Amino acid sequence: MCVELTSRGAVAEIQSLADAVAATVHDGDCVAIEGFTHLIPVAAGQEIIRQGRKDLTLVRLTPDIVFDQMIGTGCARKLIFGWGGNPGVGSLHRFRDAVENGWPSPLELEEHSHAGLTNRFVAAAAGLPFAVLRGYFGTGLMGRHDSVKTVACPFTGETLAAVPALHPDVTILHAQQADRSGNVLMWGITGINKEAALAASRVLVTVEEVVDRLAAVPGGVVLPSWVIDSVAEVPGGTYPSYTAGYSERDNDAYVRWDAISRDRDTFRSWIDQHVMHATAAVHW
Amino acid sequence: MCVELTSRGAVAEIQSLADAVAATVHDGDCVAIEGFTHLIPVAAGQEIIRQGRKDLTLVRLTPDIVFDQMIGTGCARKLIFGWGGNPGVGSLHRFRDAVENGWPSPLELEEHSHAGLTNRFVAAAAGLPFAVLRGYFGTGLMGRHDSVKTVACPFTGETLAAVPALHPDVTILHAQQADRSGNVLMWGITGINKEAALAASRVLVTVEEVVDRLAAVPGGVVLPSWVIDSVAEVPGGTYPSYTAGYSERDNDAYVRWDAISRDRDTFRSWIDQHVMHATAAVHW
Amino acid sequence: MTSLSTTGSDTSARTFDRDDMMIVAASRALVGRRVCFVGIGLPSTAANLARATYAPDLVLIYESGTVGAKPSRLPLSIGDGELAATADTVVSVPEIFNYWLQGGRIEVGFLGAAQMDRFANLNSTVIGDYDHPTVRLPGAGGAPEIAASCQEVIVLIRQSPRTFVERLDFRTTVGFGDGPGDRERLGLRGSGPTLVITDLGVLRPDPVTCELTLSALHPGVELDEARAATPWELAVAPDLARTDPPSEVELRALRALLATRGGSS
Amino acid sequence: MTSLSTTGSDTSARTFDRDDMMIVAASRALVGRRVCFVGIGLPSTAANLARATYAPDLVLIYESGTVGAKPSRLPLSIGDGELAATADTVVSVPEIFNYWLQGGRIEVGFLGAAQMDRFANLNSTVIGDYDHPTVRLPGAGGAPEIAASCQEVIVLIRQSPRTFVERLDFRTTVGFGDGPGDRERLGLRGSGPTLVITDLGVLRPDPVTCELTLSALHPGVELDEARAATPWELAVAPDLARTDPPSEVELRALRALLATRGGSS
Repeated sequence: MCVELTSRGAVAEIQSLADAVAATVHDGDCVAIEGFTHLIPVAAGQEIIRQGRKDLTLVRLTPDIVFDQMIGTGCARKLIFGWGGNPGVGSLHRFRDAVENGWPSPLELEEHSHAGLTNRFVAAAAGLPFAVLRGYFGTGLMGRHDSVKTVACPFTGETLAAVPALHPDVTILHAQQADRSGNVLMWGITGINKEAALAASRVLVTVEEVVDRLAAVPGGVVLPSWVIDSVAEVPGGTYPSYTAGYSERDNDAYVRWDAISRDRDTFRSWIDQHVMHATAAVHW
Repeated sequence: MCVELTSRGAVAEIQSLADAVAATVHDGDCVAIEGFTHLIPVAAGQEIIRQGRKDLTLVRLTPDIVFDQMIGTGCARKLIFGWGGNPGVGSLHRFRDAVENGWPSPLELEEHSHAGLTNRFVAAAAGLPFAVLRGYFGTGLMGRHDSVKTVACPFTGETLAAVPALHPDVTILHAQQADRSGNVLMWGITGINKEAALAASRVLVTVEEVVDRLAAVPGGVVLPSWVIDSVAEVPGGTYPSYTAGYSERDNDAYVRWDAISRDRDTFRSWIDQHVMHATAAVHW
Repeated sequence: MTSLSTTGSDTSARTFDRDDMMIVAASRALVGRRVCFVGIGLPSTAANLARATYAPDLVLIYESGTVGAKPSRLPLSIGDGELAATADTVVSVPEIFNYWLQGGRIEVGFLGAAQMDRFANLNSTVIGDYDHPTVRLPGAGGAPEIAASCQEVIVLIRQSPRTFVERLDFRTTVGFGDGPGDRERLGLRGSGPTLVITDLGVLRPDPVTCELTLSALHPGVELDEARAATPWELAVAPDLARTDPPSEVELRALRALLATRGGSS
Repeated sequence: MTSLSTTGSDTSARTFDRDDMMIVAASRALVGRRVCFVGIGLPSTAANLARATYAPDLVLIYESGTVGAKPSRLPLSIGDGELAATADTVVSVPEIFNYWLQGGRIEVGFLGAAQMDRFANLNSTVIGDYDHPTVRLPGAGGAPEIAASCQEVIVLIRQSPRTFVERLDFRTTVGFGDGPGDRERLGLRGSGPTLVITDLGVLRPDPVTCELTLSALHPGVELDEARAATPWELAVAPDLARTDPPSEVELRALRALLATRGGSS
């Protein structure tokens, strides 16, 4: 199968969060929102809620609070994921309510191990139709959907697991800095961020600040402007997650979320109060 | 096929170059010497010549001067490679003499594209028996040896190239620094160094200096002590290649090598004079 | 939960509960190990207790990509900034899974679960039917590949008829599958769960049948209690041992460690 | 090699030879392009000339992992420290090949070769028989995958009966294979060599037959010379053009660039 190779139109546009989300996220899209326990673009997810996007296929290794909010407000039709919980606290109640009771609407699941979903992104970033890994065999995850198959090693004959490339319509990330040309710098735990960006048709990155010149830091990962579509400056945009060098994780907020999210009405009035009438990063 | 998983014995030992080579490189070994145009462990290769190792299978994406020397002195039985030349200058005359005339002995070739050999290292580092890539189709490299086969994507049916994992007996690298525990830091162009190390049974790293605390630098790659066997302090050990932050490439030496290596006798007396009677990094 | 105290002492420093015993037993299992893949919660506490006591050079690897993390306070998530700041190196998630875990470089992995069966297979996915679950649990995360590729696995799980089950509602993670030879048939390269540490005692797989066998009881626990907590006929080692209670050194280190937990717990 | 000068000028700044013309023609081909995969030698000179003239924002990617290199002097190897020091980011070799090249992110790739056939297939492996070569050349390096995965490829090669051959001694790199449809059959995703720039002129693949067709002659070159340098019946475009000679701006920038070449050349 020949895939069309096309270059992106231009360098990243630096715009407001609202404009960036409006330009890159459409109803029915497959939307990866990444950041592995760090650099979670919470504010961007909340802007998607404000804009009332529907029918999304949400992708994330570790769905946590922001996905709970997006699921509870009915943005999502399907979830592709590896581990959906409130880290260090317990369940995601909106996720559970959707899966267990179909509220506010049923949620289709495509469930993977972290290693498996990771390699779906890796295959896509590498322009390959699939990736090979040692995984899934003997688990109930095998055979549950059509995104895990097997492949025989042409050298040893050994049977391995295969997962198909995952190409989101849009990947949303948070980073520490962008320069005025739209080149993006992130550091600390960067997870699957590079692969998720390179796998997607469109890339939106929220950043703590737009600077004249990116910092020179150990462990820095740079995404050049020409693989990014939109950059929005959203200081504190990861709250209650954190951004190394800029903010700390609000562990208490994760605990508060457990109480807020348990009850549908409490959840809805929290969303009304904290998300629907906000315009940028929400602290609570 | 179940592969035995064994942990390494201990952290890296910091020893002299001669002891490190004696401990890690044996006749008949498959020896990867990496460093992509930068951080080339030339002094370690010359120590292998001094110790008279024979029958080696040498592996390197870009065989250059040090491999020319090892081939010309009869260390190598086989070469696994992607591009064998004198960068910016022209041919490797000792390599050519071995291939064209069998001098000083015939040299078996397993030839790849850079992308193909790169993925042999990647598969090995990842504990997989093979890697998949878009490559080789339509080229004369396909079918020339048994290290390129095809595999069908179980999702799309597309046929792709496959290369088998390459597990060297020993990988030799050069890095800027090691700390006293044997943790190694390299920066600048690091090429395939991490994968080559993780692919090998044994790892020897020569370093510019052993320090109390590794530098905190942008772009730094750390190999922890527990994946390394031997560390040897060899300042200038990449000459005439270079080590970012420590030395510059001696472009003239690459040109001089062309003249030295053209003639068998000139080559042999150069080796006698500059390599056989030296004990550390050779500048010429 | 009842509190116990170490022999012959009544100082509060020597009082411990069953979770303490579990953590201390797990930390002891890491003595002599070099490289450990750690999750948050009891495993992280145990691994850091080992670092603080008998295994100061233990290399901790967290799924978030932190290799050689040396946290001075207990992390609250696997992506805690403290882990990144103290690590020898922070690598990407693909690299952690593909090069470090799947590459076979990790000696010991720690796992927990909601349910475990007699062959140490684990469920962390659902209670009830997958498509209509009673309780939707978080899911697999890194567990299946940790169990597949670490040279050994240690399971930490509280022992009760709710967690020890005849039949898992979902098999998230393979221990010994359906029994002898199954790991090899499935291509799983590590040895699997060599140790299960519960709040009641320690179980090890029988070398022939792979079935978990009670090999030690913790202080204050009688065999009947372990049997009652196990819905199947619990195999018991002929030389059933008694776990040493936490020493004063261990308990002091544990208290100090728990006191570093920032924010809420 | 004869030197020429731009029309109506006799200043030495306007004197140029055929290599100059080749480099200038290649640099012009980069105007409007964004991301270019560059090798050392003529391609690197041409790409940096483009940056210095009409394509200041051109992103240069070298196989060594330097993305967005902005060298102030001409590099002598693809691993030159100057490339790493001025790059937007330096990535590993697996990442360059797998994510950036194979991922389809590179617009234009530059290639050279020892031999080329009428379908722009290239040989950089051996002259003579593979197992008993007359001349063992360096080999493939990155060329096969550059030709497979870049959206377009520009070939820079001097035109002579030694380099333009009826039949390659070895096919290192696929241009259009055996003709129309072959790239698709082989699963090669880029468009292949859209432009071949020689010291005599410019060739482009025929949109129907894929055979290289002479579309322009450089200043001072007559059609007979191009035909004589080509061992097959050279296809010539009906609207055969004449390359504009290097402008004063281009030549000045080229001289300045060449003067930065450090060490020996």
